Amino acid sequence: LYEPLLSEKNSREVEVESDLPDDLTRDSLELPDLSEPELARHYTRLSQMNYGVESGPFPLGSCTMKYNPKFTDDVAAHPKAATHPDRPTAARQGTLELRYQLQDVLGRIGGMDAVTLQPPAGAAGEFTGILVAKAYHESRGDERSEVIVPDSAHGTNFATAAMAGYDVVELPADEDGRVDVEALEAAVSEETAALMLTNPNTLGLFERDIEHIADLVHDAGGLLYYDGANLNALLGRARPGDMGFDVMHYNVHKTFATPHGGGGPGAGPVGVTEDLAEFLPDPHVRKTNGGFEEYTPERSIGTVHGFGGNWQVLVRAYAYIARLGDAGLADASAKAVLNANYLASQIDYDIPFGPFHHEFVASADEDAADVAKRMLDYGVHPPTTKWPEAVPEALMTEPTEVENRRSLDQLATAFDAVAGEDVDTIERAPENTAARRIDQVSAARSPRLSWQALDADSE
Amino acid sequence: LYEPLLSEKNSREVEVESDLPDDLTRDSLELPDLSEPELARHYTRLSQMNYGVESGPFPLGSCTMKYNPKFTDDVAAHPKAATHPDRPTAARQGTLELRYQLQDVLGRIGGMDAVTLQPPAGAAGEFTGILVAKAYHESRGDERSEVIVPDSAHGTNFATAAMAGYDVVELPADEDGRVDVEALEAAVSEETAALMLTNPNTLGLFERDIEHIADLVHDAGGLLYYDGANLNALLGRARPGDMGFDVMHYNVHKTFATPHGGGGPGAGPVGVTEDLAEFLPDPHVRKTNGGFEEYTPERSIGTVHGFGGNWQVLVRAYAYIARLGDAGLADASAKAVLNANYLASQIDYDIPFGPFHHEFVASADEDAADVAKRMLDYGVHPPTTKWPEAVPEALMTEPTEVENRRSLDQLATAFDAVAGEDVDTIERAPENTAARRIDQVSAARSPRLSWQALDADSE
Amino acid sequence: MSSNDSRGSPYAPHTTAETAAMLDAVGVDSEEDLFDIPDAVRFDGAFGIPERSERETRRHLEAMLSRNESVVEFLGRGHYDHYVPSLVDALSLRSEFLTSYTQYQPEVAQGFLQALFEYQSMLVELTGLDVANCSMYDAATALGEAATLAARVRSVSGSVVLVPELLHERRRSTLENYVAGTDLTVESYPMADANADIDALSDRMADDVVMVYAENPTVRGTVEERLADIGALADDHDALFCLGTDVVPLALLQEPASVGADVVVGEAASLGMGYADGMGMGLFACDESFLRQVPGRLVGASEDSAGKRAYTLTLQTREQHIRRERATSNICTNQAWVALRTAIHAASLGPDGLVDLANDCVTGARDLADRVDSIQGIRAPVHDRHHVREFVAHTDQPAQAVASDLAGEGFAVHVVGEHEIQLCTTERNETRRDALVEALEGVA
Amino acid sequence: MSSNDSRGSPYAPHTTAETAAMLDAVGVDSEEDLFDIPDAVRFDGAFGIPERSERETRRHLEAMLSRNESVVEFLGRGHYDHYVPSLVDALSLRSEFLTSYTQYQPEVAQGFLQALFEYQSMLVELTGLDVANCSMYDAATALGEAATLAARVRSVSGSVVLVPELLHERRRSTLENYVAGTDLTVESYPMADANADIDALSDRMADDVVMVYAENPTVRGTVEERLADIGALADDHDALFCLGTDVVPLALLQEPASVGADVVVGEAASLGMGYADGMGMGLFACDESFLRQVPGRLVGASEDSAGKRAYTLTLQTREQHIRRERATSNICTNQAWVALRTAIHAASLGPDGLVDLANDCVTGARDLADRVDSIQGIRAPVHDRHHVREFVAHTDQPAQAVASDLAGEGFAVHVVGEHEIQLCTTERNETRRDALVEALEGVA
Repeated sequence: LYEPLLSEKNSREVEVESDLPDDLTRDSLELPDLSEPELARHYTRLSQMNYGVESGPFPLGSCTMKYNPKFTDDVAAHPKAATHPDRPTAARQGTLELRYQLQDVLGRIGGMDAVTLQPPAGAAGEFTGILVAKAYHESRGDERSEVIVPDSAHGTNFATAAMAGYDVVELPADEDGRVDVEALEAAVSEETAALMLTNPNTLGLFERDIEHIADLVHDAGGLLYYDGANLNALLGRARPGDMGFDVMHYNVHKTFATPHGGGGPGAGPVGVTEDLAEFLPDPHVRKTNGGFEEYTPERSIGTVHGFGGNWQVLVRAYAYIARLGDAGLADASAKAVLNANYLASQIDYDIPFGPFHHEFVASADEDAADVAKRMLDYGVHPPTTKWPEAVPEALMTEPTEVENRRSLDQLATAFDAVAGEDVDTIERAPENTAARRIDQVSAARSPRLSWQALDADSE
Repeated sequence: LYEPLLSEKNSREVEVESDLPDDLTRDSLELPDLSEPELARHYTRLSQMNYGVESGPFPLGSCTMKYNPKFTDDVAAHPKAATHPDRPTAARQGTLELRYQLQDVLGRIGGMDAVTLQPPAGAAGEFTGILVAKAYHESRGDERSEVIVPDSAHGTNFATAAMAGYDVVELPADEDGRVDVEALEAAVSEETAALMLTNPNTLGLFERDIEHIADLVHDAGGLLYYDGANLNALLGRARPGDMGFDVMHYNVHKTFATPHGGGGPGAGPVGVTEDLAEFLPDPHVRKTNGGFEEYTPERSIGTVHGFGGNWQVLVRAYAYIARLGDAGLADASAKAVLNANYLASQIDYDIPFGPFHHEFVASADEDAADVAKRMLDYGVHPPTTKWPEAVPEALMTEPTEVENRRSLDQLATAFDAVAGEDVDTIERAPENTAARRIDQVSAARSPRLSWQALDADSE
Repeated sequence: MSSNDSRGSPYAPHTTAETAAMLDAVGVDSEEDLFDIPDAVRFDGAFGIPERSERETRRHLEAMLSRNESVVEFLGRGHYDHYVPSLVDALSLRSEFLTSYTQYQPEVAQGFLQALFEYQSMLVELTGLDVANCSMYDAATALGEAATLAARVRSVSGSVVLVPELLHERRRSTLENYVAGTDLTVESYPMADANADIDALSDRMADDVVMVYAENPTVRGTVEERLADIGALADDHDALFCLGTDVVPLALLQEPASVGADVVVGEAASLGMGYADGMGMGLFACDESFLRQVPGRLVGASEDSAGKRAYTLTLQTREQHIRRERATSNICTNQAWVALRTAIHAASLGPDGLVDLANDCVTGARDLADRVDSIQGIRAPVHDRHHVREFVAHTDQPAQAVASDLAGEGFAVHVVGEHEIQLCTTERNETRRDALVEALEGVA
Repeated sequence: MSSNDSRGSPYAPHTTAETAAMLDAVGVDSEEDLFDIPDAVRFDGAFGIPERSERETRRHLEAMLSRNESVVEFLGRGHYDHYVPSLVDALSLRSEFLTSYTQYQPEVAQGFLQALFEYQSMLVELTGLDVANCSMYDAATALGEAATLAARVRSVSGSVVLVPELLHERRRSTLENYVAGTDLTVESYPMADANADIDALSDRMADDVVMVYAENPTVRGTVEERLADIGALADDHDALFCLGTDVVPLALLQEPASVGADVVVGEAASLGMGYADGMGMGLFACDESFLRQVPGRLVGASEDSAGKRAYTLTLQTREQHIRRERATSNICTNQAWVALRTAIHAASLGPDGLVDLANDCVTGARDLADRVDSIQGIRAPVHDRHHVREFVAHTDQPAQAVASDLAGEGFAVHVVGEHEIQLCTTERNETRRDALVEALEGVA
């Protein structure tokens, strides 16, 4: 399977002419020039070279690769959803109501008092949340310089804290894989702006000492930030707000089944407690007498997106939540956790930490990246590899609730088949895929990031 | 690639309960019972096991396998197109106007005075056309018993004439592959109700004597029927009405690019000259003062479909015609004919008859069906095989206008590669397809037409 | 302005240079040289159809379609609107399904063939008969095919097809056309309160009858209660019993095989399509003994040369490619894609969902009839029967006037008699039942 | 009523029996036993969100969305509506593209990777710069990232980002937030008639400036005529020149590389998306020298072990997975699917189509401005410049009153000053220009 580039099929350079003065326009433009049938075949072929969640199990740990219900696409494509944000308030009551309702249900699900929908991705949500925390501290004349992050946390937590201008204090785990409370005690100080935590953590473990942790941070004047990446484990059973978290983001493209679409778009709404609500981004939606309107929170941090974030993604997320309701959401979590535990029970790998929830981290005997490549040959997608580092050669596995027993068994078969194979076989893998093992080193060493670069290279 | 049946994945028998008396209801019902993610994967997998025109060239002769423009799907799915035919006339003016416009443009394209859109397929169009011809003769007290059909005609022509109660008179071709005029002279009589003709014929040849042929039939009191299967060769260059045809059907799923969708639905509108218009099916659409309405033609044959035919297909056909206009339609024919001639010039096969238009019939040295199977291994779809019989081991090839030179060259490469291969290789083919050569004989000898039959078989 | 490349047809990919090179390879100067058309029949006029961009074409058609007014339809009589899950569109619109192709090369068409095999199997389950084909055009043409099948397989000397007196006029007319080329004639038997009048039917039965047709539900929405009796009568006279039905109530009502049906025809697009100005899909199932007489395409299971299960069109000796004028029917292009949609819809409902939907058709019609009956000047249902989706109501006012007034209020109903309207309700108009009742109160 | 199987979540496929067997295999009695949550933080309340069927959910949302009134929008200011060919939906909605996955295993993601590589290449062509990433969230966040890139690569000691006085307030605010954690400060430079005031900018330039930002077209729709001068000024002071633009006019206007742009940011979803309540997609391109400082994902060409060309995410050492707090940005999830749509839309237009579209943006705005200018009480355009899609008009009446009156007539326009409205026109509202002019005549 190989498909030439659009530029290799037919490209054409045209002279650019216009009524504008020549010095304000370019001379020429070269772009692919193909008919609709040719393009349809091109992109259909490209589509066939992808493995997605509708191809089979996709247990990428910490990514919550759920099936995306089709009806949410139809709702997002509704003509009445295609409006400009600057139309008069009276003419966009539908949009505002949907935004308000989503703010509301997310608040209820997370135990938060106010939710902004503006951040266009999880990392953008983190950034927004930390900016809100920073604004909160600053509003109290409280300049703090540090954010504490467990060493097993998502890389975005570190990057976010740094982007916001904080020093990152890395927190080791205890031998059970959870926050080392003594280390935390040593780490918190009046410089602590926030502790960023995922719960269950990236090993799938619930932080049992969460109340104590919250007290430690709060007593030092810090805030507790909840990374929503693993919220799918807790729906209807525990809420970040009830655990003492002050700020959180939701990954709607994980927990609420909106499509990632090859890396995005997502959405990262941020929930906060009442004390922090006045710092949320501008605008926020509130109810009025008989309608809905946007307003600027009193001490808003300003904006984090050019408009209101990834609207179509938000529509899908609300549609998903409205479809499932309390019972469906709770069952989704139950089945996600059941699936992870069932799959774990069926594979011959060591899983050092537990009890885990919606994901587990198995340890491979060989290089985990090689194991993953070899799993591709068995027609399934492998787990996330080599992370978190607490587990040697980690295979971080999150099947989500959408798999049935048969596909979990298929996954287990792939795991175990690879476990029994010799290193040579594994290092040669994959052999049954559209592309064989791809040379990452040379890709990075001599980057060719466009067809122009390929052309230059071949000249 | 193999996908279990729905029933093999999960099936469930439920007791049927209702408020109705028990003796009016069934006891139980067993059907597949699967969740949306499971079904999405099932049908996605099934979709991947098909070769369609968006996979590559699809030169199935006499089928005109065009690319189906995507926007026509969107128009057909417009919410305002989803109405019930029995709503009041005033409330369905949009539907009626579209039907009227399509009647009108089809009439202009074919040179016909009136067009009915009711027949849901080409063969249904033939049947309708022959019924109209029959009604015409009968209205004149003229009972006729025969329909003349060239031996190279589509099988549906024979079946249609028989269904309508006519004896079929088979007409041999002359050595040039066209209607043998002398044989026709001998065949026509006062029993001749109609001559059914395709022009260009199934060899791609234009019937140069068409005026003379028309005179012969008309002089005997018969009618001339035009099978629209090959209309794609003539758009804007010749019209059946101008050639003397009295009745014709249009295959909109061929000429006007509506999707066949795995065998249908299609639509087979029927055009007639003024004299025959009063016999068309009920209802017909006409213009009124400021609007459109349905009416029953004075001597209508009645209905040939439960409602107005395949509406969504008709919408797509009108959309296609409205998009292309005169120039686009004429160019489509020109490119279809160019493509056939170019492809023919690039392959090492004997093509006994010419000059051909949008399709040609090559002669294979080996069994044409085997050649076709082997072509599959080269990643293209083969032509229609073994028909028409005038050409030994016929490969009836119609690339349509949607192929570019590169894909025609790809086709030619496949043709020529197979031509050079030994019989064993060809008979073993295909080897690179989802399924290998399928046993047709046993399928027909012990038919298993449902999963129930498979189950019974394995018990 | 940059000038567009001189492309003609938007879906012909040829660049100017490509066209020139191809003409060169063929050895002609221009495309026109390739047309072997005598001057006398050359067309040198114009159709007068303007070329439009995609955007302009959509605007043109959508403006036209928008002239369909927004009315709430309580319409049925053979064409029904059920909610089609988004999954059906998402899957059936995949270009591997909705594109140009047929399964003449089964090795590269296994997916669609399997889907049609599964459709056939679900219809076998629903009808209880042995064989279902992979689609007919619609219920009316399927009935026509059933009659000609009866003519081919008749073991009696007769030539009469008996149909119910209450039968959609278009269904009857289509049937008449299908038998126009045969010796068959169509006669109707009386009905009593919108069910077959068994006594009258019994009186009429004789050896000249080749087929008895009955419907369940009937065109007036009633459940036919005498199916087994009809089946027995047909059987007694060696006539075929053909049952007409609809795929949704089929899930709930008596299994056709259990009442002696030899052939089942009807509408199957009630699952998968919704309203489409009458576009439908005919189901056709029959007893195994008629296998070689079945019209239309059949998908069968076989094996490939590697011994794996594989699917293929089969028994094609029945079709026109092979038998020409001796074919069982002229049907070639069918409604395969609609059958795919029906199958996906049925599968996404599952057995519970489909039975629930059928039950809702019963309770919805009953509840609406009860409410309509309480309106001054209206009596409903006219027939003292169980109903599916629809029922006839008697109006003291002329029915046409009531319907016109309702149209003015934005509702569409059928007029089926001078003082009879017919109302059809499903989950698609359930939220508008209150408004309909209110409107009826105002106009009745 | 048949009872539904006790399935909980509609997208969890477990049958009751399957769940029981799996619990058994795990060795617990119930799902609840698997949750290791201390009682004190257990949630035993309810969200109060009812469960709905798919049909009910659609009805719920569509009823809500329908409360968006039907108004004709002449709105722009960074969010534009162009006709999106049906092909874009048909291809981008294929579930192989619109589903859950990322390209962490490139061997099974070659298709999307190639599509993104092609997107990057088209942006390279349009900008003339060496490198384009595969998407940012939107134009505003892309500008924020450009500023932090400038801070990382600065060869000067400064810390000031200069932005135009006329800049969308939300774009500026987002930029301020992006630099909140750095030493950077944002200052504006004056504009003259909606172009950069080059003299003033020249006066302001000093070694403390790390980046100069300009837009073409500007937020008021004007073509910026002094780009080369701005580029030269930035160059003279070793500051980065960051140009903000939009993918459609980019096809027509001066190539950013030709005016010395080091970084190009802007909106690319103007192709592929249309109005979506502000959802967009940020383009980001830059000089090769900044390659290792580029935020976001990059797709590169490489080879697989069989020697075939293959694509992969590359230079990931810039990203958070590897560098954590030393990453160039925290961006991880991006707008890849929108980039796919933009690429398909661009490819389906081709070079001619895209240039034509850009030209239409110029002529459409000019023609509408001319007509609006002829209305008593309005002067347009306010700025004596060339415009793309949009322009500002001066109203003798208070602008808010004019806009409100227009809203009453079904038109939406921007209010950008006490006596200034802004109108944006594309092919999507072209058929309503007459009506707008007429309405304006009535209210101005």
